Amino acid sequence: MSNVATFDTRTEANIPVESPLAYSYRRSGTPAVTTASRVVLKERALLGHLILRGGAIVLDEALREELGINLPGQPQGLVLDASGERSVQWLSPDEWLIIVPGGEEFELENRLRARLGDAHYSIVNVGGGQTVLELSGEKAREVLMKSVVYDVHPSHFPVGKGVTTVFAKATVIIRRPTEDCWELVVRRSFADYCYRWLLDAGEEYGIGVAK
Amino acid sequence: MSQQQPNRLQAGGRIDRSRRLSFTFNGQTYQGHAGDTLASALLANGVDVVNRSFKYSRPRGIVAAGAEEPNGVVQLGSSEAAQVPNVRATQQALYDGLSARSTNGWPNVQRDLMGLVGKLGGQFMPPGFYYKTFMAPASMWMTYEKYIRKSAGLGRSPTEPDPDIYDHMNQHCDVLVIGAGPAGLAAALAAARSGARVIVADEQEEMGGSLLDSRELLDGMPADRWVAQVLEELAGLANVTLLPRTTANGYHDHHFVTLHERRTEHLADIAPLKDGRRQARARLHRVRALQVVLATGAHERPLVYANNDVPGNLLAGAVSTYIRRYGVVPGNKLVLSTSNDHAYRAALDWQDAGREVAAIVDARPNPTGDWIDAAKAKGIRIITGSAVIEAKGDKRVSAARVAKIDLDAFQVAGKVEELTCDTIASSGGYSPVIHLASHTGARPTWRDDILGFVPTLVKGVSAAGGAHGIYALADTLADGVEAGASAAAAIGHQVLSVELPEVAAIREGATCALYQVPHENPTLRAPKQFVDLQNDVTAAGIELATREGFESIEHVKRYTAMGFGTDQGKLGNINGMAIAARCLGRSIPEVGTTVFRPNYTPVTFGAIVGRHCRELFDPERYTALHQWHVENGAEFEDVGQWKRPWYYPHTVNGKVETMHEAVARECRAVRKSVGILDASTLGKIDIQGPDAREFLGRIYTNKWEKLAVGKARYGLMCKDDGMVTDDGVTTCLGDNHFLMTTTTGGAAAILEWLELWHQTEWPELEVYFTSVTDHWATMTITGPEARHLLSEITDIDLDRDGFKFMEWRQGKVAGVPARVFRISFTGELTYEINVQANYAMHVWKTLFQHGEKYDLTPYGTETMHVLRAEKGFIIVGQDTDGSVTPEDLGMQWCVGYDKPFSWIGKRALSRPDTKRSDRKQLVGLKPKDPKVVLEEGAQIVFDPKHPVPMPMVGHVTSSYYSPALDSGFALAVVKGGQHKMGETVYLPMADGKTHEAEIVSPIFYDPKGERQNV
Amino acid sequence: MQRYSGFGLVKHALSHHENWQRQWRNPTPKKEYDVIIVGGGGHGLATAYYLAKEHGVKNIAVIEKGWLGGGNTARNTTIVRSNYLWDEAAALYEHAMKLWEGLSQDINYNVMFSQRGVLNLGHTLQDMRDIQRRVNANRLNGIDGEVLDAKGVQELVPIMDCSKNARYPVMGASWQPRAGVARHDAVAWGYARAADAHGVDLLQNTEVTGFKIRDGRVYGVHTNRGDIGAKTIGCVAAGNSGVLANMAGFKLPLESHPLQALVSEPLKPILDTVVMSNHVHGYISQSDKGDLVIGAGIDGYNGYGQRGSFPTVEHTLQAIVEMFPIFSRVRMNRQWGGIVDTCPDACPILSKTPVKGLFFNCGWGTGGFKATPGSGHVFAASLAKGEMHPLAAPFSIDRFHSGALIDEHGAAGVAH
Amino acid sequence: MFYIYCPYCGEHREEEEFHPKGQAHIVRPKEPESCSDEEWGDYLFFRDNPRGIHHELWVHAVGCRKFFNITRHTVTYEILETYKMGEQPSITAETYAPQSSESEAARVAKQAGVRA
Repeated sequence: MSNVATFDTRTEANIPVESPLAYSYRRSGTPAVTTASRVVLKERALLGHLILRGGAIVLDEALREELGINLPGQPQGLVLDASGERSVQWLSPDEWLIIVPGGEEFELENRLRARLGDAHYSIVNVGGGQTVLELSGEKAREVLMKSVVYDVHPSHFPVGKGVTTVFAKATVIIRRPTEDCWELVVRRSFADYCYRWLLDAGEEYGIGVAK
Repeated sequence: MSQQQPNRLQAGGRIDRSRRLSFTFNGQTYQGHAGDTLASALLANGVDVVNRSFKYSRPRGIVAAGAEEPNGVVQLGSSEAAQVPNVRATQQALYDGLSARSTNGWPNVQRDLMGLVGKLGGQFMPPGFYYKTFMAPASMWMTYEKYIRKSAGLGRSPTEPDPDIYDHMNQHCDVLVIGAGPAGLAAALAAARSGARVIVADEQEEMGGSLLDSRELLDGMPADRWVAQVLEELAGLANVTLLPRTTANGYHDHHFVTLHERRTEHLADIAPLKDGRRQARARLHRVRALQVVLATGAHERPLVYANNDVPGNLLAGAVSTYIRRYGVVPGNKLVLSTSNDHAYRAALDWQDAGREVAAIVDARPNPTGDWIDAAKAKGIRIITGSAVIEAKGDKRVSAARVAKIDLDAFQVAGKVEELTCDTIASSGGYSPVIHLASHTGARPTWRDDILGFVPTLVKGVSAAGGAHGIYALADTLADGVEAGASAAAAIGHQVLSVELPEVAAIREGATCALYQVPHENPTLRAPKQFVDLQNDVTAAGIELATREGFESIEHVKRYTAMGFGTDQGKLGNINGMAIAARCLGRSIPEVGTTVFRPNYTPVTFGAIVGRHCRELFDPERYTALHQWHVENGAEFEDVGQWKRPWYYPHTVNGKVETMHEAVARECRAVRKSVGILDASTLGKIDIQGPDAREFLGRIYTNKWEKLAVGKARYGLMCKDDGMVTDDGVTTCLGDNHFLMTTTTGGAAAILEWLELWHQTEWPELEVYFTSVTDHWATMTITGPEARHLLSEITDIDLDRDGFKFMEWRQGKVAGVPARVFRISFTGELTYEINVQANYAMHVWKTLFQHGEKYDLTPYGTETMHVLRAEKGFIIVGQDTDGSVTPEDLGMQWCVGYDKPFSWIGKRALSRPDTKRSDRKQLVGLKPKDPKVVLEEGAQIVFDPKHPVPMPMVGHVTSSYYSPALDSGFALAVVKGGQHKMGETVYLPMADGKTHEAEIVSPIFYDPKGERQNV
Repeated sequence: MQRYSGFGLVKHALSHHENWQRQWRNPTPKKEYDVIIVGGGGHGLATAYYLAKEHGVKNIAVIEKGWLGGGNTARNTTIVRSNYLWDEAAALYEHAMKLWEGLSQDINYNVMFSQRGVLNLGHTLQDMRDIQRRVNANRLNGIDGEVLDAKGVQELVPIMDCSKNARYPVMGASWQPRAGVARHDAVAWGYARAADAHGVDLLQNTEVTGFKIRDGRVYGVHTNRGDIGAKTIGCVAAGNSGVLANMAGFKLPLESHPLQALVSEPLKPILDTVVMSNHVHGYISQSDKGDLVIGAGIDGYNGYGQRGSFPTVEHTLQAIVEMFPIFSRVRMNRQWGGIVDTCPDACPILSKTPVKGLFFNCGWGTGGFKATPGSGHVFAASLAKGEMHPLAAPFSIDRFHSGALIDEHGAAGVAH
Repeated sequence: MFYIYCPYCGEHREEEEFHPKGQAHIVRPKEPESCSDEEWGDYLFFRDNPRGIHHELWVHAVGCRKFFNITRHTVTYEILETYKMGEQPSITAETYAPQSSESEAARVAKQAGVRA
């Protein structure tokens, strides 16, 4: 769509950046991962996040061309590329979340815009506003059950699914990119709350934080 | 076993005699065993009196063995912080070091002085006596009340914070089975074998229910062996979750069931560490089930006879449970009073334990059945057509008075025989546990054949076994399998066959309907016949209530307080209804039923709260700069869930500035040089689409069609009732691209508001909204030196004509890509720097590196409020309250009356009340005494001499001391205020002073707006 | 009417309580009454009592589809206060407060009105502005109240966490000493007995199924026990007002929502005042029986099921434990739900209707119980005169068309 | 607590993810300026408040953020259907009759868990 101001909010310059959990690490600490840790928490910081809105048919084609990923055909769908580094997730019938390695997002936005032309859609960079927390370990599912109302049983939440739901008193996106790990997409301003919650809920399983 | 436990059997039961546990009750030390409950251990030790009743202070002992126990309610806890009030001794597992006390009785339960009052004064305390007295003199009521309150209540609250933690587990399953007795286990087995996701919850320490004390054999094995086999199979299935010590407390809509799991209460009064880590004392499972099987069994009903509350009166089933499960015989000589066959087990168990059975008193003239034959075979005396009409004894039963009774005439029909005994067991039949089913709102129905209410079941729920009146073991097992299989099948699971264990059929005769046992004297003159032991409700009380015109069972319950205790009428309600029915000459179903509410048994607040407490009570939202604010000593203000810096007190000569001093300093810095505010919390919404402009025109009061790319505009939003709901600056980024800002507190609501109109009314408009609040960090630098400061670290041309007021530019600030907006909420030259939040700390710190020479001063929300108020800028929610229109605010300049679309709020402005000229309107107030800072919320009057009630014409919405004016000043709403400039108003205050103020323009500082335009 | 007193109690005890009279009769409906009150809750019974006692109306029936006092009268958290913000609301609730103060003696029934004071806490700067605004308004309206700071609150309620560690620290409160709690059932029964003594027919288990309306005027009601005539009918049916209005052919600006409450197990006295917090959203008092009586918020959906959603209860208890960490080990005994009619401006409707002779008193939201005597008193006067009492007049249905709402949402606090 | 089928997400979700937004199918008058005060007041404030079948607007606030409609019984709280914006209910107070067990079972198979 023309008449939209695009802006690369990232710079290649050597500028200190702080992930949304920077303060939390200092304040709440980072319990070490030990052999007793049956849950491990790891932040996948500073990735490129784009919110894509528009009609599915138009966007699907553009996405396939530019990212090599199909738009998830079904609600709650999560599709990853072969490397697992790039993903597209259904958020609503006209809204998707794209996550790519940090630094790729602006170029991708421009390529998509070029391909989409005059169609009605929107692309918004939200990378500064959210972060990805990865939960792994045998008790990851129990920690999630303590935290979210959504059914995270494997029969109901297979790999390739992602949902927006209530996490404690915050909103998060939960995704299951692989068998062994869960991802939480957390808003920056709620990240500290979610971090403290996870440390508290994971305490009985010896939660450790990988950095 | 030992001298110390006179009632403990040498063998039998499920306790571990090799593990001896020591505990104290009312300060005295006793011994028990692993596997005991507190109640079984007390009975083993021959403790008769466990409590005093709350109204009459009568001595009370253990009556039951489960959740229905009304008397054995104790205070637990060995330290102040560990106190737990009102623990049912029958449901509290014994652990070493357990410390319990009675909840009533002074100086102690054995010698209770209030008991004397109860004995003498009981007569004067019929139901509702407090409604009929304590009225004169009226002034004395608060004194009377103090003493009434003191005598009420059971246990006491701890007075120290809880050292324990709690948590929640959100569960989802195909089939939830509640109760793990014979029906529940059979149902679980059937459902589990189908592959369905099954949860089995049972409230007791061990699963197995009635099978744990059964005399019957399954496949020739003792019942508990079958239980062990089934549990082993279930535990081995990945699709099954077994939750012992877990009570289903509430059945909510659409099969949402709360399960309260007590995880450590059987170990200690404060949860012990596990693997060196804290564990939750209790866990609330929030279960969403597709199908639910209620296998909750039935509660035995006691008979209501005179002095049936004296310690030594027990339920027949409880007697069996104590003997067979805990190896405890709670007495030496038993009289059993029953209306049914099943209770005969108590006498058989008693005799098997080697103690004497004085007689079985059966209300039926000709009882027949296998149990009766067994009793006869053992040589037990059976007295038929009779009942225990009265217990003798004070702190322990000493005899039972037995007589022939005429059930139809409700009278004693023969001579009274007094049987010496120390224990009376009674059974009046069984009441299915229908509580959970009735939580759903479905009314239970009465069945004469089983003399009980059975649950009405909504779709997706089934009952099995005793829960709907099926009692024979073989039938119960079959019923359980059927319920479990049907539940699994209903949601598409293939059910495999479940072979039932072989159980010998037992011939049982019919139960007769007996609730209150007649006495030689009429009910009102007979010794007290208790219906609800915990609330001291008697048959006489119920009769009296009906005489006084309380005919609805709800009235009877409320007037007598029946069923309002912690046992919630589990023992007494049916008997009470039956007595009310008899008094009113109606049948039980005509009298109706009572509705059970959650909880089935009480649930710890902490468990319901889970980890939503202390620092996790509510999210604290932080900006990307939060750490800097903390390190620089900011005091914080809660704005919605955000923590915003309120002000930054300095320490000057070892003295910390007051807020007033800090704010004055911050204000001066902004007006003189430059200040900086973290404005990241403002809501930010990215709006894209060809119809974005049209949409803005509909949702804002003002016009948007001509806003050029590169420009920003202030906008005001109303609801369709014409009242202001939000405001903020919206910027045109591209012809089809806008960035809307909202108030901090309004961000989420406004985004939903935009989506509401788009999705429901104007789906044809091509526009999308996306929240970018968290993506951008916003730093506001404001003051005469702002341009100089910014110019040092940006490549953006800041020339006053090149980058004008209400415009934005993009470029780099401190090397970071930034959008800079030249807007102002202070009236000073201002730049709002927006960068991706991950870079915010770098940019902020760089500003400070360059800002020292300009005296760059961080300021918080308080200073922001002073500065904006000096300019007459409103804060929605402070200067408005949902009853203020744009016109009331004097903001007609921000209203597009001639826009083609009738924007949200426009029509409402022409209603009679919104057109009034004397509405409360926003004005400035200048106190006559400049030293006075008016109180925010102070009410305004025109005539200070008017007597109370005084007509109030408005109130102060914002008020501060202005360092710039060196004077107090305020914003206020005043009736017709916009036409009263220069007039004087009065503000009468609580301290008796009345302030005077002059109505002035709300713009106090730089009225021409020159400073922001430099 | 058999007069109640301590002396009488002793006398009855000596005769084994065999001589107590019925507290009210169970009469057969007459064909025609001068006034019919539809709804036998506290408000309806109070209306009937004051009509008979103060306006000399002789022939009155109260029609109740269930049992007297069985609706919200039986399901509220018994708080009584009058510290409302807007003049119109404050005047009405203060009128009620003055009647509360002599009620037990007036109706010779101890309603256990306990003036132990109510605290409305403030946790934010805006809360405190709103509190100051309300207390200042109360004072100039002649209603008692003062603003306390956190220290003052702590002195009144030593067991509350007033520290700065709280997530939303207590900044202060409004304090109305004359406010308190009363025994809810006794209010209904006391008014019922007093009304009965004045000859009012209390018709329980009688359900109105329709109105007899001709030429825009009401002539009576259809009930499950036959038609009953009256040319003046007052509907005081709380959660069922909307249904009744539909029967009469018009709509009310009401929505019926579940309002939940809960009690703890009985405890020895520990909390001596009523504490309400709008911001963390919970309110609590301790009944004379020892239960902590706790109110939750209104569920957002319409519902007549007398139950609401569990998260509402969870949030309420979170708030209570946040304010009182020592209650974490106390246990919740029972929860229940009432049906409250909510008005767009959180104020009631006392009004004439499009049907002549038919009056409505409804929409009390969460404020009904505390208004009981005042509501009954002014509604009785309105029915007697056929014109709304001056204190009732601002609460007309017309305000929803003119825009003259009395918006108690603004600053007075929603929770009661 | 309700279990609500979101017609956009295509599955049942917990009530905590949703917000009720009042009566469904309230249409803002196309010509507000030509409305009388009475009509405008009715649009703003007067809602159906039935004891029985009610059509409601809800939003899947913590989820897909879509508004949609629910037909619900206000006494039993049974959710009879949910449908997207722009669609009309298939069950109304006029057509509603407690269903036969057979058709009920069929619906439960499709939307299991919504009854209570």
